[in-house]
Amino acid sequence: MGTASVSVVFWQILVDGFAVSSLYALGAMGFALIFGVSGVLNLSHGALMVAAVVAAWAAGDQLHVGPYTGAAIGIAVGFIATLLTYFIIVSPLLRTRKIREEEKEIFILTATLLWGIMIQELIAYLYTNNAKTVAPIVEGVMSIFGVRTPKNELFTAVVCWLVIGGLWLLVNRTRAGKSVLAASMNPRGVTLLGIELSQIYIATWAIYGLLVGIAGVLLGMFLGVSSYSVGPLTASAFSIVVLGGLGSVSGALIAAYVVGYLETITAYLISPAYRTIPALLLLIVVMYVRPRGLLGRR
Amino acid sequence: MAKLEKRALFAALGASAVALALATPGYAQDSNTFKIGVIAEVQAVAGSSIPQAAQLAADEINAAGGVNGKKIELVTYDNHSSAAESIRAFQRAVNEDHVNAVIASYISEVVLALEPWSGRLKTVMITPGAASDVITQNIAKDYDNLKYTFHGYLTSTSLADSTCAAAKDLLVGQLHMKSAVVMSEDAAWTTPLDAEYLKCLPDAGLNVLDHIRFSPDTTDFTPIFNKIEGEKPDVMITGISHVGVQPTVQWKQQEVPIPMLGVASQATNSSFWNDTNGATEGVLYQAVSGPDVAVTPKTLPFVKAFKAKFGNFPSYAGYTSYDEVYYLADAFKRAGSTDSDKLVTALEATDYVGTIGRIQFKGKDTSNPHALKVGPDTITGLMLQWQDGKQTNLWPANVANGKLRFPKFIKIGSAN
Amino acid sequence: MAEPAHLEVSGLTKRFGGLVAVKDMALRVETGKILGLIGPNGSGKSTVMKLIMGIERPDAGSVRIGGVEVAGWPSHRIARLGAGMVFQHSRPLHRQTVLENIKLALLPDKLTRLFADPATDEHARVIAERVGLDGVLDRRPATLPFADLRKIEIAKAIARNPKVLLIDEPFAGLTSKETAAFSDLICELRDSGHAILLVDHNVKSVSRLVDRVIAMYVGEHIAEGTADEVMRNETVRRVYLGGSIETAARPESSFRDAAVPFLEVKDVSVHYGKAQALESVSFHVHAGEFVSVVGLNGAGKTTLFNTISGLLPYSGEIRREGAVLRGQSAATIARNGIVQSPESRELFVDMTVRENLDLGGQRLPIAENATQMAWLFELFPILKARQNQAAGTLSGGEQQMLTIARALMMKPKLLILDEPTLGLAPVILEQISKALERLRQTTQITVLLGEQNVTFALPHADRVYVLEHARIVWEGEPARFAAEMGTGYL
Amino acid sequence: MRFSSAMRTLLVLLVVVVVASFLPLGVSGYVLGLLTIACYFGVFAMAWDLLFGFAGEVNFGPTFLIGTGAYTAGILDNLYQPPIWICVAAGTIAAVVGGVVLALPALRVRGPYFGLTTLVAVLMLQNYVVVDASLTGGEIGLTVPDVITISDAKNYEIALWFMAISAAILFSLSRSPVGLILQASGQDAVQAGALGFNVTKHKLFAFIISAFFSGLAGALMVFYLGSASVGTFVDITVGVQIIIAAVLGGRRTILGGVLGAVFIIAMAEALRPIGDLANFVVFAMALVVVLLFPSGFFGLLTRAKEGG
Repeated sequence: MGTASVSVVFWQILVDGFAVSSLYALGAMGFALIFGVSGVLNLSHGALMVAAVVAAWAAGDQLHVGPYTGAAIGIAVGFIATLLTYFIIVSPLLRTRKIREEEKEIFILTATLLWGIMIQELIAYLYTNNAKTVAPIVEGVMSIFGVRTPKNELFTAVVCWLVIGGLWLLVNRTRAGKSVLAASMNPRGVTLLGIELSQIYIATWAIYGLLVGIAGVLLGMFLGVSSYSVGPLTASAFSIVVLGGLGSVSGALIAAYVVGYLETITAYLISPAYRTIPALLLLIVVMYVRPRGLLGRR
Repeated sequence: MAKLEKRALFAALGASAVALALATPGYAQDSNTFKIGVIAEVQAVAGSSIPQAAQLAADEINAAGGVNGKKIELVTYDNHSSAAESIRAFQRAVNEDHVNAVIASYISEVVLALEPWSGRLKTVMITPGAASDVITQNIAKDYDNLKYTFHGYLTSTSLADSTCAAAKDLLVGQLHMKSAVVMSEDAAWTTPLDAEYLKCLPDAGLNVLDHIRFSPDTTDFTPIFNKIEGEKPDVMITGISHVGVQPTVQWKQQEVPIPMLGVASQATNSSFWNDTNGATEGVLYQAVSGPDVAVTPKTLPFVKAFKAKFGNFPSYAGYTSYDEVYYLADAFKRAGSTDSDKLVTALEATDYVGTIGRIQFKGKDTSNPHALKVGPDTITGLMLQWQDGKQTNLWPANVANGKLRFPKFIKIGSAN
Repeated sequence: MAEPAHLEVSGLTKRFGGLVAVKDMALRVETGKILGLIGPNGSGKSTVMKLIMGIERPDAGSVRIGGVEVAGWPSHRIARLGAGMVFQHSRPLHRQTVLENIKLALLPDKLTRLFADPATDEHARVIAERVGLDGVLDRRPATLPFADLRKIEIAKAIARNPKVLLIDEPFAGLTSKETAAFSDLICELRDSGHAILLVDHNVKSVSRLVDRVIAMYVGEHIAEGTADEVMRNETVRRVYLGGSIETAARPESSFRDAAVPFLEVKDVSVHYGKAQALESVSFHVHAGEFVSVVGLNGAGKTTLFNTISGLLPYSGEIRREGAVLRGQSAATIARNGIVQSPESRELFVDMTVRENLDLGGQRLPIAENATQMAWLFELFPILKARQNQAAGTLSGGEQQMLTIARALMMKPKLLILDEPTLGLAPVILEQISKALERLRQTTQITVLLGEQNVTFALPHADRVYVLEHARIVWEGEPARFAAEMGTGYL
Repeated sequence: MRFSSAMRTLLVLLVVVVVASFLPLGVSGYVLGLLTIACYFGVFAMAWDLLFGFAGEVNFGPTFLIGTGAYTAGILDNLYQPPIWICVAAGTIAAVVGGVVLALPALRVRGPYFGLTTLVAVLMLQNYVVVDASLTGGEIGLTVPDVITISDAKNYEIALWFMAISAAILFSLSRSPVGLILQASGQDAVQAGALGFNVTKHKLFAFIISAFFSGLAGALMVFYLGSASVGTFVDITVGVQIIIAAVLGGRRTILGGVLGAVFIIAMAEALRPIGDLANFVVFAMALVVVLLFPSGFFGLLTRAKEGG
């Protein structure tokens, strides 16, 4: 560990890991939510996030708007792209009679995958596949536990938790939100209570869209993305959600921190080159000993 | 049933028909042109300049009456940064569009994949941007088959040497720095680069404290910077090409107090300032050319023309591919024929002053044939620094147009 | 077959977690005999069959086929040793013809066999002829009627000429005519020397065929003997009919809307794929009336209720206060006051009792929501005590009460109760029964109750319908039920 | 009658292949190059279809098998230059071993979970290749010293007939008793077991066959391209293309995979004039097919035979 003392490294891991994990959590929760409600694994997830980032960057770079407007535009684009995914790809596949129920899964996977690649290609075509970063809203650094931390990193963590908190309030304190949560546990149940499932779906995808947009823009400010990030982003959301238990939002939250810290620890203590490997191994182990995931019901 | 099988038959025949349709050549072979295929990463900033610069050169040459009475014609292919697609493009260029030579790619992976094909299809190929020494080492191993490949850009080793030389003058000479940490992405082109760094940095007076290689798909550089900072070096010597924006932005965000100097391909792009939202202020990078650097009398006119025509500055691979078209034409003139072997012989005799310096190739008996000769009287390379959105050259002194300057979060000598 | 092929089971036990699904079961079937294994839903009869077939591993006990101990073997070995099973839900290969589907069952379990030997083809035709599929050999399953699909299953099951043949609910989804034909087929199989185990819900449906019957209840053996003996058996009668029942029916004429009943179902038929789940069912419910639909599990009650709730496509007509319901979404129907308390409960397990109820009353104004909940807490005091506990952690009985309460939170005009007593202890039954009684006394609510437990269904009912194999077979006052339907129901 | 119809299909296949084998007479080396790739992709797609369409296992990681085969062969050749056929054999064996490894979770976890394990397998392989750069060439890729032949025509004929033979084998297998049992196991493992079939054994077999052809094709392709890189053999997007090819061609048809592969590659080529957008349009078309004609090209051809 070079000359850095152990305690310094400890605090560095604690602080950096937290921001990254929060970001993972935000990205994965929506993914978990829509799976719970509509049973859809959306493999265009990464592409949607990247779309949000690139939009925010382009707004700043080409329209020369301020960071706030830029972020807003990014979120809006992520939101719209997500709803398009639902209305163009997912909803038709869920309705169609041409495909047997047991085969719909592979079709939704393939279709969202294709959709994701299309978005990726379009981005590369319009703005090249170079990495893009969003102009941060807050700049400068501050010291936390003696670790020099970019204010932006703290900002990321705070916004993540505000959003997660907001989501929590929404689904636990409002009637509309509660019906969404209920639907994620038992779609049939809400129908019997006179709630239109189709409306729930749209509401869920709308929430998901917002999460995607926000997570994307934050990612763009914090680490930056390129159109190459599409695959890895989807994969990490997918594995976090499986680790937490498909459909369990709280599970995803926990898993995000497990993965986030595991990666950070590996990057610090072993080597940045091996960053993702332990998380993957853990995933395999969990799927052997507890296929349902940490908090999975299905 | 039989009817259905027939349908299947027609369908399959249809498929072969598609193939046949493709067979009809896109371009009729035209003996009145000297054809150059350009295979590039059109979607990447560094790659997008390659066909543009080449086109500029071709237009100029044609305006001046062409070579041996022939016009130069370019055929461009987008390889989506993929080796497989590049191979397909190369096959198309040779078998389909009957080009006489190919200018291909700034990615070592791609060039290495194409190298055997330029041998198989006996077609001259020059890379305007790949760095890996392996390209020319392969030629040394199997000259007769691979002699058709030429390395139109500095090898990693030369890049390292040029960087060390600059570091010696700027960092040790002016700032009295003593120690460095080498930080490169894990890729074939950086293997020889790092090896050379480890040799030449101590010679330049910089003691190498650590040598960090990270995966090219790293997104979070915080751990790396923290580790390096913990080792208190005076400077970070970089070897990055696949990555660029992300480490730079995070370097600025975390206000890592240690300057970055070295090979950072993406930093050579004029758009890098916007891509990083200005985070690149103070970054030092090695290059063979720069927008306002009069390396040779040809440099500035080229940049001017390029800006006029395409609205932005050329990437580093732009300069080289512009030169390549010229010395290909020159070789073609001297060879007096499009025969590949004659072209190779002619190219080996190239002695041409381009935008990046004086172009000469190393001979077949050297350890890396067809690599550019480097040195005071051929190509020295430059060391530029991003200052308020401009790429300012600091080294060598004779072509410098600015002074070293760092953002305030950089603490020079604080480390020791 | 030298020694008498037979199935002998003893001490068979299976636990799922805490619950004992099968407890110390014993049974035996000789060659050329048919044994019926009956029991209401959740009695463990299907589990017994799975244990014999090796689909589930027994925790204890012995299973002997032709004298060979097979307990704990994987099912493919048991199958090859001489057991065949006819699954209730048939899933043939859709891309293959009937003949190929049968051939499949004849194939050796070898990877080396890349070409079926020509004999199998002949053999398959013979089997097809035996089960009466010879007409449709080259058709694809999708183009066949349900009965033929069942025949394919039988053909597959007997392909390896098993000593023992297990048949799960042989007549489910078949029309009366098909049922008859099917019975004959089973008899033939018996005569050709297979030992057959029929699993079904009640004696009646299999009485024509069986030599002996074993009745099960909550995992235990409760009676054995000939069909008649078992039907006369007291325990069995109590399980199916309950003891003596005093009823409190109000005459149908006493309901105002006698002209236009609140709910009217006319010739409704429903199919699952090819299986007939409801066959031109007609009945009606008056406003304020309490109607019980009595029928064994699998008779079609749940299907009927889901159809009314708009969850299933159907032919025929369903009217509410004279207006046609078709075309309204399930949610709309529920919102307008036809509310179901489903057999499967469909609770939100990770939410608290209170949250579940809140969701029920989410369209009520806050104040009204509160009063309604207060009233329900009064109706089901236990829920009040548990109000902040997650629904998933409640006992079965409490969950059932919550399900009913949640439905009532919607202030339904018509409450559909599907199998509220399923698998509940008598004491809980008592509480729910009381609650229903109070509902009936204190409110104008209309109730449509579906039950297999007659003890529970009759006391509250004003009128009773009996649903059997997708058809309504009886209608009348509860008092007449025992006399007219008793045996038929067993 | 069925089997004779299978025979007829094989006959059609033969005719088409024979016709196609004359292409070198009228077609430029470039198109041959394209078709060569298409043939190998066809084999990848067919091998995938055997797993998904018949054994019912959703495998997101075809490139795990392909990559294992390709890299094993490439690295071996790079280190010791044994005869090429030895490298190919080694690659194939390695892939088969990989297939068994991949099968283990499949026999335990289902649906999306298994899908993810396969995805993870790919990511692990990718990580390994990148990390152990000294052996694998890392991100940059591996250049192999030997190639089977440098003649476009020869390469094409090899790929074509390899594809034809693989197609014949895989197709007959799918129509053979084993194929029937596989379908049954894929559709309802419990029932298949109750019919006396050892489901585990048969699924394992499917994985091994699929791995065998994926690995073999991968290894051969290395010696055609003269290089192996993550981007050509391992990357998830390659796997995606294979899956898309199979789905486009039509699931459960084996031969559909070839149509799909030819379509994707031919389209990308036909659309070259529109430049950077070519890929975008190809994927858009694929998406439309998936949404509107779920049964795929081959499905459309044989729809009349399709039941429910």
